[in-house]
Amino acid sequence: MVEVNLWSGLRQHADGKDKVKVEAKNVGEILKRLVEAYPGLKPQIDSGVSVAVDGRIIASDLTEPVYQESEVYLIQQLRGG
Amino acid sequence: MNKIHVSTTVNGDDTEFLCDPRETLLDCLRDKLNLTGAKEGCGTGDCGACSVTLDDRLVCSCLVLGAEAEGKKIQTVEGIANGDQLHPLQKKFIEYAALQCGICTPGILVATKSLLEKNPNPTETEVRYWLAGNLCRCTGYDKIIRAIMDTAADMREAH
Amino acid sequence: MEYYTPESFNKASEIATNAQGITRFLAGGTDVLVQLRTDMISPDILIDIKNIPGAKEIECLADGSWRIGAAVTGAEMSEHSELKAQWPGLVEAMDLIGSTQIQGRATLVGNLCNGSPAADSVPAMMAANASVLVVGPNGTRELSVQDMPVSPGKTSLSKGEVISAVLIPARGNNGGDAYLRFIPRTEMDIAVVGCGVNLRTDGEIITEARLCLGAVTPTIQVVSEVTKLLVGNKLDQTILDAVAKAASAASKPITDKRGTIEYRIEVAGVLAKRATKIAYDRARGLK
Amino acid sequence: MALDEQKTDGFKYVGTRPNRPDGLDKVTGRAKFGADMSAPGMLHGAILRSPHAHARIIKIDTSAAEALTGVKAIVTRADFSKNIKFAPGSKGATWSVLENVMANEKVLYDGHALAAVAATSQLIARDAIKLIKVEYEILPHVTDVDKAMAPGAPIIREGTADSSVPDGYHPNVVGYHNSGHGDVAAGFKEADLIIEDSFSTEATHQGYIEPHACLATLGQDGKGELWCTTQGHWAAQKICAALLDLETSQLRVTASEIGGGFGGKTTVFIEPVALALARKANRPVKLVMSRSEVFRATGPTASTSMDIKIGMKKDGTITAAQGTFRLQGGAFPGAPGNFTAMCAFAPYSLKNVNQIGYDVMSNRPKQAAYRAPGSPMAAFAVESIIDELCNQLDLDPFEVRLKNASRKGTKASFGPRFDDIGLVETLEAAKAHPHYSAPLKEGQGRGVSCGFWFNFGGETSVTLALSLDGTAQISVGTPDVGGSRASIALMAAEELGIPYEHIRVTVADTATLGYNEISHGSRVTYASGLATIKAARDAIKKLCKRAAIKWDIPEDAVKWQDGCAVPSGPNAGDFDPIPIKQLTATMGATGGPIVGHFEANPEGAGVSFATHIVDAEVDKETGKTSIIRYTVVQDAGKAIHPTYVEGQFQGGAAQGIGWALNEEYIYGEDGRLQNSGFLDYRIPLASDLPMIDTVIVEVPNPGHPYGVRGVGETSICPPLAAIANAVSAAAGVRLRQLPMSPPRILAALKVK
Repeated sequence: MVEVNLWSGLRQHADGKDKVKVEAKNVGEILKRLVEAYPGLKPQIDSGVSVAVDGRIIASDLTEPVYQESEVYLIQQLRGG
Repeated sequence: MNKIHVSTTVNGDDTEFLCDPRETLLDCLRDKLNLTGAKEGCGTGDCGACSVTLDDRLVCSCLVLGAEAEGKKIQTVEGIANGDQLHPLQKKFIEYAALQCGICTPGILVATKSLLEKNPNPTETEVRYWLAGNLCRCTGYDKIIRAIMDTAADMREAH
Repeated sequence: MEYYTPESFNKASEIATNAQGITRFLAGGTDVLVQLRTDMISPDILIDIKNIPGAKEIECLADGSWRIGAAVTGAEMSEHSELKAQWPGLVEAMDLIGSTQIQGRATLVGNLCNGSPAADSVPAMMAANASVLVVGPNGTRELSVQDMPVSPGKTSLSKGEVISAVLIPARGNNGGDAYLRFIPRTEMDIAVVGCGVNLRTDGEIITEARLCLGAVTPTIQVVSEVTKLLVGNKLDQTILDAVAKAASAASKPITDKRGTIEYRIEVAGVLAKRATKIAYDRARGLK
Repeated sequence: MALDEQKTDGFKYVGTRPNRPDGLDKVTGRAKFGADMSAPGMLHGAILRSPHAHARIIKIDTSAAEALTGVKAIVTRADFSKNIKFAPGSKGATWSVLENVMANEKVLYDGHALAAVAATSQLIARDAIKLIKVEYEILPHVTDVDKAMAPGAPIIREGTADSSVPDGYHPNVVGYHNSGHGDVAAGFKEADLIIEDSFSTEATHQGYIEPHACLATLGQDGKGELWCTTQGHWAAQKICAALLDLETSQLRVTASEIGGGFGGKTTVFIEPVALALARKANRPVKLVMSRSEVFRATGPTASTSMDIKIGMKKDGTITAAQGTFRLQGGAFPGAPGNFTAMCAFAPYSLKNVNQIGYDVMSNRPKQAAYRAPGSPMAAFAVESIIDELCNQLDLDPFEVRLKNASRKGTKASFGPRFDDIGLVETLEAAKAHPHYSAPLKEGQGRGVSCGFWFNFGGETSVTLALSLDGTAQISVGTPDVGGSRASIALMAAEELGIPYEHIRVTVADTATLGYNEISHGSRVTYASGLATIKAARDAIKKLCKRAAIKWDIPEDAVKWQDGCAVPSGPNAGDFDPIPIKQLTATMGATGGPIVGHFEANPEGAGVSFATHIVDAEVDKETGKTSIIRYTVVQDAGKAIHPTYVEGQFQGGAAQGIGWALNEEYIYGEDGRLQNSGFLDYRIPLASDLPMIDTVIVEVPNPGHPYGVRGVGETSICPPLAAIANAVSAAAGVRLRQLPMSPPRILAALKVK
């Protein structure tokens, strides 16, 4: 199981939880499991999120691996100027 | 439509074109003579990207009518190099990275060449004020000013 | 649009007199071409006066006064060392307009005819008590610059009238002028406040004085109160403070994208003080 | 994507300062920018724009324009895709672009496009525009962020808010972000001093000197060509194809040289219009914006209204920080309220932090990204309060920042832990810089500030083809916004071991490479650079294979060294090195062309920090501020071409100076933009600025083979606050509103 940290704004769609545990081997699976567990997260996840794995911000690649001890944070999808 | 026939000299070449009286010299250089080195950044004389010299006087070609070029001598960025020999300013601008995007560069080169012909030994402040009408959004002007000061010094030495 | 290049001011006046539709004279074009490009005005007739003999001449007349042709550019004025030495304030005022490129084209007469309350050269011309030569359908007349502005964008010239030259009085002894403007940047902006001062001294005593403010009234005007304060006095801090107060009091500005009423009133005083000091020093040869 | 190994020293080419490959073109006027291209039979386009801030379009009558001789096509919204549907939030992004490109039922801001003409000359096109008659029903408008959120404000578009927005907000609030950690209330209780204040910044424009310009061809066969000035031509291809119901691959987009973008050329405005006109007229159409159109209708940055509260102990420890950031993004969703919030406290290691961001719609043009979108405004507010706390507690601004600075392992204000970062190193370098200890004159003040930005990787694809003579041609997909051809060539030279001059870097068109993300997020030197290194390594692998065949030894017994294939060790055999030239000369006979590739999403862009020092002088009689001295210290990870890194530092600082002092969008009561030109939208002039000193700090980014971090954006984050702090020190007044224009400073001095 991987522990995923949600930013405060997402918690309203995850029964108020700030951390959610999911079974996942990569970033794509994290997002898939999250939506399965909390369908309310779907619009936000569909419209784009980044996933920080051990401090490295994964902006789009769903194949990036995650491990049980990984520190995982959902953050807003990155853009720049 | 009553077009005006204009005979002029551009970068030393005798040139003729037909223009609408409302068309600017910039329009004529770019659209009729295919000299696209001068750029339209504003069309209102505020940015200097269209700088050319008209009878050796630095002007914004967006604020000159094509018709006014009759009988005049025009110099654009395309005429700065002497054949395959770049002007010292052109060389130094590349060396100093005095450009990032390069859109303001033609205007700045034309303006600076005109300054150095008038004043071969300008102070940094004089250069900055001379170029106040040449906007650059990329560089913060630092490398431009350094390139110009260094070129001026080189050119003085060469004389 | 029709484009004319007449060979005389009489001819220029005749074209304008007979013109149907919107008519503009073209000297430097730094206002007219901007208006054209931004679709503010689309003239039907454009009369280019630059090719008229004398239009590009600066001439010092026998009595020491100056005749500046209507198409003389700011750059040509700045390069004229004698004119600049005698009327530094006026030349600097013209030189402050726009960039080096604009200076290669812009003219005193254009600045005046554009009718902007914020025109830089006009307070300086007015302070110098300059006049213009007007060629019209009924002949030539001399008109004081002071009588030119009517309202923002409007002058007292009538249809068919064209200015052929600006006349600047002889400098004479112990005179000095100055022009300062406030802008947010160091260059390129329209004056938020402008102030021209011209005065004459006898020793330390001021004998003649005219101060004009720009961008703080619908038309550029002489502040006669300042003349009263200065004439007959030495310039000290008390007088300077009074000048500042009078300039602020004469300011009836508006709030717009370039400044607020409060700001313009305040800065009119500051510039009046600073410009008066410069003109005073110049009059006394102190620079 | 794991990195094999990181090289951080012993470079031969990286870190040198050669001339840029496109230098000659750019100093001779030869370089082709957006408006410099033409085509046989070309028409010229012009766009009709709304003079109203908010109005319903009752009727558009184009008959008089159509009747004008020389007019060949007129398009309105009816000429664009009908398959794109409105949806809330970013799901409706494509609809938003379409609606912005050409209004449908309502015009939403002054400058909103609603019809376009193609004619045989630019003058005729402009004349024709004036002949189009539009009947409007004027609607109430709002152009202020706080007013746009208030009850009763005119609604821009009901139902735009996405699921992030909690119940109870005005429909103009369309995005909401809330993040942080710890217990902020408890943290404030531990503080010896709490400062709470409100700040605001005006919208500023990217101010690139080149207006948007394009040349489009599109036939009834659905095949099109588009030449345009853009930061991302694949994005332009994708969106234009969608807006015109084309198959993406049938539209080939070529990026011109780009005359500045800074985030503003990451989307499309006129490109789909030119394509629609070209399709209708069946002729090429060139469309170029006027400067006024650029200001009125292309993206400025969002304006903001912000509330900040920070608590500090007497020893300088920050105990808690809270911020609320309201961003006005114009008539469409997308203002970076979230990033503003996430960047705000990122430089500091905080036990208790909370940040809230709002995306608010109003009757202004759709905001676009501008260099580190959101971060400069947040830094202005936060770093102003830190400065005030230092002043009131009599603490040194560098000591306080160092004490609280984020380091490797710090839990960031936005959640995860930081990897290797260089904030502390920039602070220490700034503190030690002679600028910080130089004496100040009467009337002058010194300010410092930190800044932070996320960098970005994104889809990246590079091809490196070797020529018979052993030189290399590299195709990249990221438009060169400031000298990236040079840095890419340097990295390739480093890998291949061939001279920099032997490499030509081309910005390829959309038909030549796979999808490339836009040149944004400071990603070009990072991502295209990484891709180039990987593509070079791919080519090297193939070169080694050819050598192995020649020597008849295993492939892995060959390595690459200084431009030659050599045996990898004594056991591999004794062979003379084979130079690249020899391998490429015979490549036709040894297996065919040698080409290296890389296609992926580099996901290790890392983050970036900077610290700036500025001296300002305030004329207390007029309120005018002059910048006397400026120093930028920033972590570049590894500077590939240090001169261009310095250029990014200087450019960001200069833009920040403009933002801080003079630049602003000014709207009248009528909702019209009052300063849509460079005369009254006052960007810094050569005569306004001093030289801008730079210090490049290099703390390698673990996510790049050479440690590169993007440098383009972070440089604009600290200036607003650094200058506000310098003005405060010089004039004794704290400005909480940008720009710090002379009237505002003088007004503040009057009430002092």
